[in-house]
Amino acid sequence: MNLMRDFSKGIWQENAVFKLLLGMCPVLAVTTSAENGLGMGLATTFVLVCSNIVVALMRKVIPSGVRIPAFIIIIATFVTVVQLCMEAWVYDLYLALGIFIPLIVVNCLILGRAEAFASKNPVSRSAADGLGMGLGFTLALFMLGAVREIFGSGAILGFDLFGPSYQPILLMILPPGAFITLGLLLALMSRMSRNGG
Amino acid sequence: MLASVLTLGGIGLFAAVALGIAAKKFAVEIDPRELAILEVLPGANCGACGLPGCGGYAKAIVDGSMAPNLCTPGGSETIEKIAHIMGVEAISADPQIAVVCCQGDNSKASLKYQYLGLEDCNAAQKVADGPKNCPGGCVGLGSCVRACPFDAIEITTEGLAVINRLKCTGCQKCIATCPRSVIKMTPLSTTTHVLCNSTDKGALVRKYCQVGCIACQICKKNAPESYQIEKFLARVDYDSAENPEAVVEKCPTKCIRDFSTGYPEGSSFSAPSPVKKPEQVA
Amino acid sequence: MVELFVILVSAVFVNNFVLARFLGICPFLGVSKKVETALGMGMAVIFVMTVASVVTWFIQYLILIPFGIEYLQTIAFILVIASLVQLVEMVIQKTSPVLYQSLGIFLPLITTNCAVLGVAVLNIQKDYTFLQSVVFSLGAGLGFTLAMVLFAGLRERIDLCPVPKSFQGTAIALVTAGLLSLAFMGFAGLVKG
Amino acid sequence: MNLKAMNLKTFKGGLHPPDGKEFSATKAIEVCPLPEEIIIPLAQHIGAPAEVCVEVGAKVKKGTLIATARGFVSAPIHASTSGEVIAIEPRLHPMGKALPAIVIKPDGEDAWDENLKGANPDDLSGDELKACIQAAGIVGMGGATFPTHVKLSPPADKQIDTLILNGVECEPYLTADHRMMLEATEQILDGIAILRKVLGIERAVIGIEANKPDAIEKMTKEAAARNIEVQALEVKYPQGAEKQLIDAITGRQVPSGTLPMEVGVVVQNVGTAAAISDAVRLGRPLVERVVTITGPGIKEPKNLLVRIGTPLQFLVDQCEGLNGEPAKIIMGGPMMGQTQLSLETPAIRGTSGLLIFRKEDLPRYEAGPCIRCGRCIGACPIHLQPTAIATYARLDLFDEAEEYHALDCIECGCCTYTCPATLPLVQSIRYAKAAILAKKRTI
Amino acid sequence: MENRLYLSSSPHIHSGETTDKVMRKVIYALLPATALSIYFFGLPALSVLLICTLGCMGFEALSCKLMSKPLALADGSAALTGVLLALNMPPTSSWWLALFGAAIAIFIGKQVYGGLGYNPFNPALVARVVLLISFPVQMTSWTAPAPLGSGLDAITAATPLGEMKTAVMLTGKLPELAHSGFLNYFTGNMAGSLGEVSAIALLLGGLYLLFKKVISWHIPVAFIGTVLVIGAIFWAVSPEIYPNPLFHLLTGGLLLGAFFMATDMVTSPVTDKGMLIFGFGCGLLTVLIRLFGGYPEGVSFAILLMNAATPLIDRFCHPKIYGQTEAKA
Amino acid sequence: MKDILRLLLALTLIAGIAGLILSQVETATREPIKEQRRLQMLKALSAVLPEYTNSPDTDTATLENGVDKKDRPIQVVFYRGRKAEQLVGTAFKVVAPDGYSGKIFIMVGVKPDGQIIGIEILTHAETPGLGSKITDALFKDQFKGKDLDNVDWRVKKDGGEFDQITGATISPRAIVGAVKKGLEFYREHKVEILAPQVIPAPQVVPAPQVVPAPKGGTK
Ligand SMILES: Cc1cc2nc3c(=O)[nH]c(=O)nc-3n(C[C@H](O)[C@H](O)[C@H](O)COP(=O)(O)O)c2cc1C
Ligand SMILES: Cc1cc2nc3c(=O)[nH]c(=O)nc-3n(C[C@H](O)[C@H](O)[C@H](O)COP(=O)(O)O)c2cc1C
Ligand SMILES: Cc1cc2nc3c(=O)[nH]c(=O)nc-3n(C[C@H](O)[C@H](O)[C@H](O)COP(=O)(O)O)c2cc1C
Ligand SMILES: Cc1cc2nc3c(=O)[nH]c(=O)nc-3n(C[C@H](O)[C@H](O)[C@H](O)CO)c2cc1C
Ligand code: SF4
Ligand code: SF4
Ligand code: SF4
Ligand code: SF4
Ligand code: FES
Repeated sequence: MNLMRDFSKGIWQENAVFKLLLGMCPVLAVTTSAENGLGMGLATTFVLVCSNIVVALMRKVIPSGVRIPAFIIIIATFVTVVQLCMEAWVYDLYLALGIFIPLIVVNCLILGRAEAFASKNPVSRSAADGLGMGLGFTLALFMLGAVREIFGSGAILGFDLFGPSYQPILLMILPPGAFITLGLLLALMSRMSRNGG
Repeated sequence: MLASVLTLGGIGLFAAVALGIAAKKFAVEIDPRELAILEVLPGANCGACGLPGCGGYAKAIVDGSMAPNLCTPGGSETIEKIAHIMGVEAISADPQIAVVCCQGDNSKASLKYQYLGLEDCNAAQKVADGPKNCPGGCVGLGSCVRACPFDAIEITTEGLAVINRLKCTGCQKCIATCPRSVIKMTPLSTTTHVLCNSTDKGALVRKYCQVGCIACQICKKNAPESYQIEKFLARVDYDSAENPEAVVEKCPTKCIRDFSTGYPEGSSFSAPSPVKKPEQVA
Repeated sequence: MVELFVILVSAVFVNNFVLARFLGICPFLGVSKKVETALGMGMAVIFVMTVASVVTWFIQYLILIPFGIEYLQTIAFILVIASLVQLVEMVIQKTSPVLYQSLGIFLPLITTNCAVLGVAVLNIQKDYTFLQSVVFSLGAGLGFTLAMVLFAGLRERIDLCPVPKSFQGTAIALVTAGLLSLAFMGFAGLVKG
Repeated sequence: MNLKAMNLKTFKGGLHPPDGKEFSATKAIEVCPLPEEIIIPLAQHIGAPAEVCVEVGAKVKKGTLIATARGFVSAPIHASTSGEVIAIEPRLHPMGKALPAIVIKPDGEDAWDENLKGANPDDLSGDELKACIQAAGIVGMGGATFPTHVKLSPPADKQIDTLILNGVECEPYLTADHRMMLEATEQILDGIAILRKVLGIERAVIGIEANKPDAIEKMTKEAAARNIEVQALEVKYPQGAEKQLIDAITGRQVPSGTLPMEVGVVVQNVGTAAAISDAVRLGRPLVERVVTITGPGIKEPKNLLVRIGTPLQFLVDQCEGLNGEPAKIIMGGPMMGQTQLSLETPAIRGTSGLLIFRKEDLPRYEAGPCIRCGRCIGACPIHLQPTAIATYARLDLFDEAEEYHALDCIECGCCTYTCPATLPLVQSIRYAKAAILAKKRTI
Repeated sequence: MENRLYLSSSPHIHSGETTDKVMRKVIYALLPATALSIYFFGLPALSVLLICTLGCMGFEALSCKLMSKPLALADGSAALTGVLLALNMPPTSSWWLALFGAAIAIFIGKQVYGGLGYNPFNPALVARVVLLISFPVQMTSWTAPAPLGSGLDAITAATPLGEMKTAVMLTGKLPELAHSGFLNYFTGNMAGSLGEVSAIALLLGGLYLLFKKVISWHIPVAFIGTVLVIGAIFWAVSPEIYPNPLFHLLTGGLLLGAFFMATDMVTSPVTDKGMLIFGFGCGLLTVLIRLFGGYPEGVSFAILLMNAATPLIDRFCHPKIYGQTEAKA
Repeated sequence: MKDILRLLLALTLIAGIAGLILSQVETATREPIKEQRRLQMLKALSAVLPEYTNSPDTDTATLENGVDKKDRPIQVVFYRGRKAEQLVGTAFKVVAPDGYSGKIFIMVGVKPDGQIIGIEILTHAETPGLGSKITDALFKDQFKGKDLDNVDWRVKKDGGEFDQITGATISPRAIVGAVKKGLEFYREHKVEILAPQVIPAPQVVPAPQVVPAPKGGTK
């Protein structure tokens, strides 16, 4: 029961992007397409789950004075693992995500969860929390990527949607489009949640 | 492999040395609550609270300049813990809430003049002591609405301030701003109040307001324990054991209202479920 | 000389770190409610970025490459930056309480700021010489500060506006950031970077 | 007279509303007859209200002292006609509430108190002259009704070098000062001489707006002999406001939060000067003043010499009555005047005009959002940013409002007048000022 | 009679110059330019004008409804935004482009901030730049003028600024047109967006606004002056690559921008000093973008960038308050 | 003191362990990564070369073409495709420095006589949806079969024969110019380029240019 709650809260209630506004750089930068968003989200989720587990495992061992640097090392290790693995096996995505893969290290979401949750909770709950948060993050990235891709290139996951006569709104896949789209999405959600109660 | 272990180990060592010294240097005197809060904060230094770092936020909570619920990454748990550390203000057994003691809206109380200008009770009060003939009545321009941090007050369609009994927290901000002192603090457990604020004589009150207290003494006669008349105005004695509700129907001008049966007309608030008395709870 | 100038202009305007590259968005959104704070944060970032890029440049070329362990770049850089920031914080606190008041409070936030790590990584990726790295990180910091301060000014103004309920808070801030970034697109092609 | 040649001086900011003076500018001052009842409020000046010194039933003459000054910053009050005190009770005051007043039933003789004796100012010392002024209850007739003797007693460390006579009358519609300058030129100049003697200075300048060329001409002619300068000023509101007038004439700026004496200047209204002359030469206290009764709601606008305490309704009756149904009764001018609850209120010492608007004369606009046009900033004679102060005031951000110098606002109303969004700017600023001052007091 | 009396605090009169009258005057001032653009570009121009104006008004009404605010059409600002947006579009813009622009201007440019008076960026320019970036092909397809009744067909053509940019990029030299044809630029006989073509019509409108005191001289003078001065400096240094300052003045959107768009009071500083800085910034950025940037025309971006700086300018440019400095001494 | 020692130890240990783990992962991924990079290169090569049987990424010739701004010689690597020992084509990289937003890297494949087999865009930062159309087959295919003499090497807008992209003439212009220059270099140095492999090909696999994603659009 508890595990389920730890897991599910990250998906929506405490969604990292829509509710907590954490880790915004990759959110805005890589969501030019749904696929990129998905890839980045999953990479982050992986790091988040792994680091949560390890931090939870070691929470009794790490002296609190070096807590933060220790967490950073743990996170950075997993990031590097992800980086190397992506380069080895999903090279195209690796190229598309570019500099934002190493930057997962500084994604406030991961360090935040390590500190706020994993360092105080047992492994299973931390893993559930990480998974939930990560999937929520992924969901948000995917949604944002999908919206931007649909309007900005008239396609979704590479499939053409509207045919050649559609004029894609280039702005959507350019930097201003990222900010504006996320802003509009947030407003939409706030309106929905207000109407919904 | 060796190189990698050594390099990282070396950097780790360096970092630890740096931090060790930092730990020593940080032995500055800090409010223990600040440290405790820092402990429960996520430490992500993300800036979500609006301050650049968790440390600054902890300090701000302790010195009271910021609310304890601004740390979004920490979530509700963190907020609870902070509240715990800060020691929640002792909540009295029967909290007080604010009530607008006036029912003389534009349909029931007469105007001295038509007010033009800034939509604000305090500003209107400066023009010939306010547009209402009644010197104590609600001006209805909503200074209190703007002052209430909890969105608990509305102005009815007929121009009268009404306070939502479910939303009011008793912070008294409205009382501080009302130029006519027509808002009063009352115990949450009692729903019956005299909604008049005029200390004029009955005859005069009758001239300008249909729902004003005319000091006819009927309430006092029917429930002597509950009601006093002071300066031509009835007052509920909330400490008495008697039921003040009984008189509501008897008041000739209907200036006594039992909120459990509804709010003044023109209000969008719905009647809250009757509030139980503290002793009934026990 | 011209090349350095191009790097600088490009980093400040054309490829502004925040508005075009999306680095350092969290502090950009978080610490931009007041112009003074934004300025303080910007100054701190400029300082840390420059110092960090100097140190990481040496780490890359004196340690990682000679030992053939470039893959440790991420972890080494972030560790160094994190401890460096703390060290700087200490030193400042010790030596200049005044400076600490204006800069020090921002330092913890900078550790987890993508922009600092980003500039270090980009320096290496773009194969910049030492001098170029310094100029690039200076430009990046300046660009960050410029964006922050403009944005903070706008937000102070928006604070006084009757923004529709759904848009209040972050939504309107993001839309505004978008429009700011839109305006910055005017710099496109100003220098080829 | 060639206005171009007059070297018009002015200040920066301000504006020129249509002045509506044509209705009454050519009407000579008429003496207002005696009303049924005279209501003399005790609070008619800045400072402590006067203290009653007669009883109900007492017979008084015109000029008899009926209330004494309570303290230095206060002024005595005298009966404005002969008759009987029939009541001392709260009556509707121009402020909009009932305040203590002495009610006199005139006996119709309007006889001056025989004890009042005039003197030749040349025979009196400065201090004796000042005592005369104080005893006569002279207060500023420019509207603020500040006791004149206080103004004439600067602390020893303040060196006064210039006396400025305010003949600007920049408020639209009002023509009382204009008529005074034409019809009481001699008294005004005599008053100036007395003031100079009291202050012990030589330089005196009369400032007059260029839309009163006849007054400028007459004053210039008469003043030259007495070594008094006349300065024509650009037609602009609020040219008559003390600080703006000083700026225009001397080029000095009164530091924020201080009084004109800080820059060595004393400003007096021309009406005040005339009253001083009467007080000294004839020994007559301040019991009547010139009031302009005007506005589209009045059938026959006039300038009347009115006894203090005459009900407004009576003044209206002297002007052939109302022209349609009144919607706004304004005591004073349209920019600074105070709206009245009823025509029952009496004219008091500060009543320079009675202005009546009908509904169709009132501007009624829905206030829109500020479009940041900057007009209010351009119009503000103090160079404030009314839009910013008002915005902060609306949001109850008083610290910010104070930072934008809300307290320096002279409440001239130029900002509100000019705002295309028809925002109540000065109203908001007043609100902020009150809040800031309240906060200061509690700290 | 008691209750019919009005009481209020002073002042009791008003100038009568209200927001809607201000907006209406700006629309009047734009009439010559609009008329000329219809003359030069014919019916397509008229339809772009109508779609933008009606579109903006429609979206304004819609958003008022969505937010349950009172209808704000009467203030005329939406219509003005529509007209100005149309004047910033190519004459042949298709209907959906114009409509999309109107939606962006009103929703993203204005109403998300709370409507008239609150938007930090010029709504019409936000829309124009969004369109330019989103649909660069459509937004840079110009036609040569085919005056009404001349029987000419609309043929595609480049704007003088566009041609200049291309030529300089290609050959490193200015094209022929940068040295001649100034009379055509003056009357508006050149390719370009609806409203930027005729210098004389814009000047006429601008002077009307100045004369009517709707705008003050500070922004237009600082803006145009800066462009002329900096343009002249570059021109003096090497007249082969940098055009005559007159060319800067008469082609592109400089006059439209300086008189009608940079002067939008909502999005520009409120103080005189601030306006001078604002105008100077606009001018500087315009020249830099025109001469060195990726876009042939820089006026829109320059104004938007200075819009972004406006809160800061306002913050640091206060008028000198009467009696304030002495008080400190 | 003990505290500090504990800190030292913990952090050093954690960092050391991290180093250990990473070195293992690195070892495990070293080969696949190399392979990926090579594949990437081969993919580009096979797009511009006819069928070959050797591995062109090792059968190379390297020439110097001037120096860069840092005075380092610019090395141009020519990848030679052979079928049954017979040279069928040569591929080399050209750079168009004057793209709309920065450099465009292009792989060009030519038959031994200098006729283009095909071109491939390696990296670019042109505007998505506009300049980025240079990666469309429609655009790239028009280079097939062209050589220095059989076509006017300009875009149509400038009087040549290459189609530009509507609304984005600059990018095609840059590419046409760069490819033309490449062909000229090839013609001048044909002998050296086609000379049998003497020097063992330096293993300069160009590090993949990582382009920030929003501008990249490299797919
Ligand atoms: C509280 C107060 C104190 C004043 N004290 C002095 C004073 O000591 N000396 C003086 O010459 N004027 C004094 N004044 C008068 C002012 O200078 C000024 O003449 C008066 O407020 C009327 O100005 P106004 O009609 O422009 O508003 C005082 C005014 C006020 C309100
Ligand atoms: C906005 C404003 C306008 C004023 N206009 C006049 C005026 O037209 N004539 C005048 O005598 N006083 C005017 N005053 C009052 C003067 O500032 C000043 O109080 C007066 O001249 C002092 O003279 P007194 O004490 O003799 O009245 C105005 C004040 C303000 C604040
Ligand atoms: C937002 C934007 C992006 C552009 N990107 C490119 C580009 O990537 N490549 C390009 O050649 N032209 C690009 N252009 C267009 C150029 O500015 C220039 O107008 C065009 O290349 C001229 O070619 P044309 O003659 O086909 O119109 C862009 C224009 C805009 C407005
Ligand atoms: C002189 C003047 C210039 C204006 N310029 C513009 C403009 O360029 N673009 C626009 O959308 N609205 C303009 N407006 C209208 C109005 O101010 C604008 O819609 C507001 O920005 C909306 O809040 C202008 C208004 C005036 C009075
Ligand atoms: S209760 Fe007081 S503040 Fe509220 S509307 Fe009534 S008079 Fe105004
Ligand atoms: S201001 Fe405070 S006391 Fe008044 S209604 Fe609101 S919550 Fe209640
Ligand atoms: S009322 Fe105050 S703010 Fe307004 S113009 Fe006058 S002095 Fe300035
Ligand atoms: S005059 Fe009115 S609309 Fe103009 S800036 Fe001032 S407050 Fe705003
Ligand atoms: S994710 Fe970049 S600063 Fe937070």
